[in-house]
Amino acid sequence: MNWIVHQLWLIPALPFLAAGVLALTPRRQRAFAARLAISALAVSLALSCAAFVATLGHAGTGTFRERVNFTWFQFGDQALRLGWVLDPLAAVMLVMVSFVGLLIFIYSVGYMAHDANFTRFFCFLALFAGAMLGLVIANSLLLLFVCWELVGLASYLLIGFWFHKPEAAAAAKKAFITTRIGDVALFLGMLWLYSAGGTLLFYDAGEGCLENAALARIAGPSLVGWGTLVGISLLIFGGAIGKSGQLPLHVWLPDAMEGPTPVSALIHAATMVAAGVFLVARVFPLMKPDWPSLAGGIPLAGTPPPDATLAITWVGAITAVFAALIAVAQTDIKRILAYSTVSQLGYMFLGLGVGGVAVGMFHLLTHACFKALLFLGAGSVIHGCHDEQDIRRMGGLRRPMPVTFATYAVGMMALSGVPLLFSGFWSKDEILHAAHGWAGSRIPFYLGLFGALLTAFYMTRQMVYVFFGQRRAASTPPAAASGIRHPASGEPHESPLVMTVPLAILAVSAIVLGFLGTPAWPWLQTYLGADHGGSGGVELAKLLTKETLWLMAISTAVVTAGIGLAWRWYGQRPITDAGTPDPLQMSFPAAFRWLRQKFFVDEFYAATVIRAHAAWARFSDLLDAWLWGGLVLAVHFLTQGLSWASRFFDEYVVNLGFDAACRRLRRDGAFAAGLSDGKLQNYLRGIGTAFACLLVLLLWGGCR
Amino acid sequence: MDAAFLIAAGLTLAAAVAAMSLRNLIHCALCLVVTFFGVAALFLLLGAEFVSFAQVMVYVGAIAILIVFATLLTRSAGVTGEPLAFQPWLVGLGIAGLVVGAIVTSVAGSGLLPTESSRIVAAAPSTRELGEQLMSTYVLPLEVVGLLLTAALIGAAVLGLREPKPSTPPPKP
Amino acid sequence: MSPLERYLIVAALLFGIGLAGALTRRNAILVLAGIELMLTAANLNFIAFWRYGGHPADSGTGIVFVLFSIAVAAAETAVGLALIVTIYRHRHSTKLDEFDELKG
Amino acid sequence: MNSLPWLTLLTLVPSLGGLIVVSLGERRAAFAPRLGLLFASLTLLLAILLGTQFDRTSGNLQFVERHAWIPTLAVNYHLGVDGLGLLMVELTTLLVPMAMLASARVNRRAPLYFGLMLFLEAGLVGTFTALNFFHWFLFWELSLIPAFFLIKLWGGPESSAAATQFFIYTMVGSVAMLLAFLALFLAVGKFDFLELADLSRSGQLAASLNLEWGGHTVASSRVATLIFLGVLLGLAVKVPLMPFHTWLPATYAEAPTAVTMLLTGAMSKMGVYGFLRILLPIFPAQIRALETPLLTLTVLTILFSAAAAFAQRDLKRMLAYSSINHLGYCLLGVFAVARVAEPSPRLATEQAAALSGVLLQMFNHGLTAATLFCFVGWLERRSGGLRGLNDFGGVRQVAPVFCGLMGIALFSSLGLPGLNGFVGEFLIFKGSFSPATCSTVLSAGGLLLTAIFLLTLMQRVFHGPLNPRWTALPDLTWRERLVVAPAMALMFLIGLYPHALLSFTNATVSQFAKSLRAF
Repeated sequence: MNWIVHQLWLIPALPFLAAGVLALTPRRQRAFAARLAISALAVSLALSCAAFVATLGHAGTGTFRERVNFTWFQFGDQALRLGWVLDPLAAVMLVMVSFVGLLIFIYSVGYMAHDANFTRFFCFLALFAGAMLGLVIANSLLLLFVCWELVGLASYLLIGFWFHKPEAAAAAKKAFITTRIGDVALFLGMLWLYSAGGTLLFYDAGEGCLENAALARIAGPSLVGWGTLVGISLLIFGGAIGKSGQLPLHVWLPDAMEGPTPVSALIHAATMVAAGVFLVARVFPLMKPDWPSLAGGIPLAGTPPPDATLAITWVGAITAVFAALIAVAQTDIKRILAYSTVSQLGYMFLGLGVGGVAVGMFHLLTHACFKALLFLGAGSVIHGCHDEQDIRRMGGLRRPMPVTFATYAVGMMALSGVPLLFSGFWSKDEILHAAHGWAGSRIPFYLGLFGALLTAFYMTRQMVYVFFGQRRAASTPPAAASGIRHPASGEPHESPLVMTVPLAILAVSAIVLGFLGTPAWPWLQTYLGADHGGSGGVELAKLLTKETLWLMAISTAVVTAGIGLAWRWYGQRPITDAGTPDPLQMSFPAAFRWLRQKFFVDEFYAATVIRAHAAWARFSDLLDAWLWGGLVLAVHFLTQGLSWASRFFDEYVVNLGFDAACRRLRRDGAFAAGLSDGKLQNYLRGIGTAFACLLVLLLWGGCR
Repeated sequence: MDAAFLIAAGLTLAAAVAAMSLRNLIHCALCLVVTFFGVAALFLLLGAEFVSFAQVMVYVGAIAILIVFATLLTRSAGVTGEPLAFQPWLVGLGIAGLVVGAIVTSVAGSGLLPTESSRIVAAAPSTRELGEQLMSTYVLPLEVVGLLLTAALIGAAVLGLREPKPSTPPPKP
Repeated sequence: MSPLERYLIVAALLFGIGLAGALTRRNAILVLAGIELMLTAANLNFIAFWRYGGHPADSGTGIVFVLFSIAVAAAETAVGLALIVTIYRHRHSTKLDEFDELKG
Repeated sequence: MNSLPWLTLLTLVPSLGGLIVVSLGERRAAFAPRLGLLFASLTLLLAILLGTQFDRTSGNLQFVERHAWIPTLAVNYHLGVDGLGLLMVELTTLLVPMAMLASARVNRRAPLYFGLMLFLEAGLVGTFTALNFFHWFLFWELSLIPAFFLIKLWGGPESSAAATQFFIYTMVGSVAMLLAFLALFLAVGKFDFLELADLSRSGQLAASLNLEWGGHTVASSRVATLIFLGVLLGLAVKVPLMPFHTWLPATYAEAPTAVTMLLTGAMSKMGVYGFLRILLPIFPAQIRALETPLLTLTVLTILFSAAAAFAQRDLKRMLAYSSINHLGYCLLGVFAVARVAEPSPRLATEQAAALSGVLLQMFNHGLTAATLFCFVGWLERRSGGLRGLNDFGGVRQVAPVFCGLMGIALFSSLGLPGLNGFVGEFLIFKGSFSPATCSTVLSAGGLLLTAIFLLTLMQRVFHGPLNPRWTALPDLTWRERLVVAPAMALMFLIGLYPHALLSFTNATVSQFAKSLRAF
């Protein structure tokens, strides 16, 4: 086993350690903080590269997969084991995360230079990176979940980094809670998997839950078992939905723009949202079990029953279009990118659903590069425009910010899928190709095409708004404009080198990365273990098959159409005033309103889920106060009533009766005492009378 | 009905009435003496000489004299203008009358009394016999009576002793 | 009227007179005297029954009884008069209706 | 085994300390905090020594002391701890010094205050070590009395009513429990928990519970159920289980902070401890028979309390509801454990997981909730008595250390992996999932609701623009940081290396699970 496998834990541990140290570092140690975080991640990157190289050596001889498992703790006489795994999937993610992360770290030094909480920022960044790296190497769903939650925590801390802004605080909360909805699903899926499969380790010498033995144990020779498998998969996918901002849990992602821009870049490119896609890729054997190998003893073998990829595909495809539509009408530079991310994540899930791990991961990797590029570029723009985020008040930035413009253009073209040269084209084409060949339905394919059109459209719109035309900063913004807090002041300027160099590096990789997975040389696919039937070498012939060419032509046409439409609407008549309504708005006011308001999803949630929760909370409180409290009160009053009744009985019945008897006795006694008045002769009279009466009685009564 | 009886009875009753009704206590005491003599005469008529003399000695000689002394000691002898009787005295008389009436009626109407024909006059026991009986048959009652008399004597003596001067003046009634 | 009845009636009258005196007179001494009369009346009854009672066997019972009775009467008078004198010493009165210390 | 009577010493030291501190009087009141702390620390030291002497490989009761006391009533002085008892003893002895330090400024009748705290500690330790119902119940009630006076005399404006409510509520439960145990005693003539459990296991207990009533023979199972319900009531009030929980928010809110720390940290554990020590071993069949209603109540407890916490505007009440919620998880684990009847190796794993989880959760909740209340107390002290959710805002700007540390505690309460809360909850859910799937799934909703209200708390108090009222709010002092430092360290330790705690309980858990399955 390679030495790097044993030392793999160092990759996440170093950033974690840096985060721990920085948490205890005084605020004024700014340089130290930046240096520590960056060097920790740099070492991680180096180790990741080493790991990556280690996996390369075995590329030809089947899938490289090494793991180290260890006991975390014991409960009763059972052991709970965790572990890490090094396989191509992990290796490539490691390199991507640490690479993009490192660039973002470096960029942050410039971007956050003036922030008071600089040290804290790097602490959180390091935590974020560490958690993500840990998630990548996890060989246990539990460890993955742990890191998954830490990623959530870090995103919470970073989105709410400017916590004094109420929007940021609210956005952080929203992000955490929305993703936690998914997390609960993932948690339940994990529990189910644990109880059904008996282990949470992914790979454990044939006994891991992603290996056939365990899968067969879960699925069993029945449809019920198959249902269990699909149920677990769907729950785990639920976690991915939350984390990767898919419908219907996408609402947090645009709001997460409240964090500093490097954070947005980190979240959208390398870490948080990628985690969901990575999770699905990691547990893909669970999502799409190998039917024949499991169905060995199943009588109803034949066409495999539907599995979780069906849901993944549809969710992905719908999200891709849905988010792209919203992105068309946004005016905040970061929000456009945010919705673009949601849309692209939809593509990734679509790719995972229809084409498997390699397809989805390819797009994840390329997207990570160009989305990081775009976000950092947007950050550079914002930085250069003095914290201006509204694209309507930018314009003409081409000249003052040439480097940013150039790199941004590369990113935009990669995202739009401009043919041949840019990575986005290849990875998106790969997805469309797979969708075209999908057995289930042709609709995801068309949705994907439509999404590509929209992507090209909104990215062009954004480019035109930001970089072309003329500056519109001076004019007053429309009243409806959102997200504007810092009016621009002064002239825009190019960002310092510490920010532009990462941009340049990312731009290069945004172009180069695409060539790792072209149909002609599907290296990445082979590396990730997808079966393409190719030899692994360069085969130009593959590129020239009829189907591939046809698809490439269609997607080229679509992209051209998107760019052309946008150029016709926005580019030809430069918008001169920030207050001018959007041309699209003038053409389709009703539809535009829906898009601008993001299909009213937030409002819908506010009216349903949030209100329901508030009502439920109030109901619980009232239940406490009235029903339970009332019951207690009722018991209280009942007891009190009983006491009153008993007191009443005592005082007015028993006591009163007794008193009456006593008083009567006393009165009669007084009367009797009055009779004996102390006068001797009265007594004597009594005796005499009595004697006489007695005698008379005797005489009459006849005592014979 | 012989004259002796009538005279004795009449004297006795008349003296008794006088004793109970006269205003002056000394007179009352004297009339009481006459009454006792009358009773003693009646005892003689009934053949109980010893009792008759005992009656004279005790009642006339001791009791009547005691009453006179008490009257003098309590200075009730003088005739005062205050009412004699306990109010309402008519009730007292009525009650007394009722009692007499009841007794007389019962005596008169009783069929249990021995008739004259069944009268057996036993020979009155001589004083000697009486003394023997007292010393034999009735010795225990005699002793008790002796005791009683002693107790009465001591009691009267104690009561009659002049008490030490009370520290506080006697409360006015 | 038999001799017995005569005596009995005299005794009853004597008793009644004594009683009337005891009931009506205010002076304690006279009340005591009335009581003496009533006792005497009882003695008379004893002797009358002794004489005419028709029980020859017990020759001395009636007489002895009366003797005892006289003794008791004497004792009673002695104590009673002593009491009266004592009371008088305290209250300077022998009027019975002025004494009601023992009332309830 | 050591011949020293460790457990007796553990109860004796705080009792004696309490007596001494109380007798200080007003003139030497200044010594009371220090002396009280001294005795509490002494107890903690004893407890730690106890932990080092504890044989982790044995699931049996250790440090057993057994002397005949009142033989005619089958009352023995019987003490002993296993992993469960040890954990609780350690928790209690840890929390008491912490609470004392957190309540440094007692102006009125300090000797009485600290003395009562020590008495409370003695009662708690006694409860966690007693194995005979007689003195167990004695300690159970003894812990109530100091708590009552602590709440009443040093609490908030409504404290008198709250204390009375607390007292009466728990008293009603205790009376029911006492009656139940008397019934048991009349039937079998035993008070000892272990002997009763043995009887129950061999079926003799059920056989001897025959009751003649007016010529009718009442089925013994019905009698057993009745007895079970009596004990359940006593324990359910303490935990508390819905709907016997209404005393808790008022009490926690009105009690002085340090007392709330002990109430939630240690006293609420008495209930769960009772479930584990008494109900599970003696009445497994009855729990099984009433499984569905009990689980329903538990789920309702979890969901309602989490939701009700969201509706609160008083931080202490909010945390009080969160406490109910967290202990609901413990009960979920307990009832799930009881549900496993047949001996299958897979379910044995689940049982071990749930039991371990419950134990861990008890300790964790004690630690976390006490720390949280401690923080709220400090906040209250700084703000001059304000502790409303909307009274603050932006506190993190002026008191970053405070917010950072309290944030850690909040996330621990929320069940964030890496901190202590997660491991316990995970194990409970893992252990409950198979035996009680439906309840577990519903309860998982509680995890979400908890996150919502805790984050809302952070948002309203820590974040947002700084409320101009609190620009001069001081951050944590060094002394305060030192007070919570051990708790913080433990949170991380348990979160990252749960074995540190679980190694004490593993043998106990295995044995416990085995004995349960032996039915």
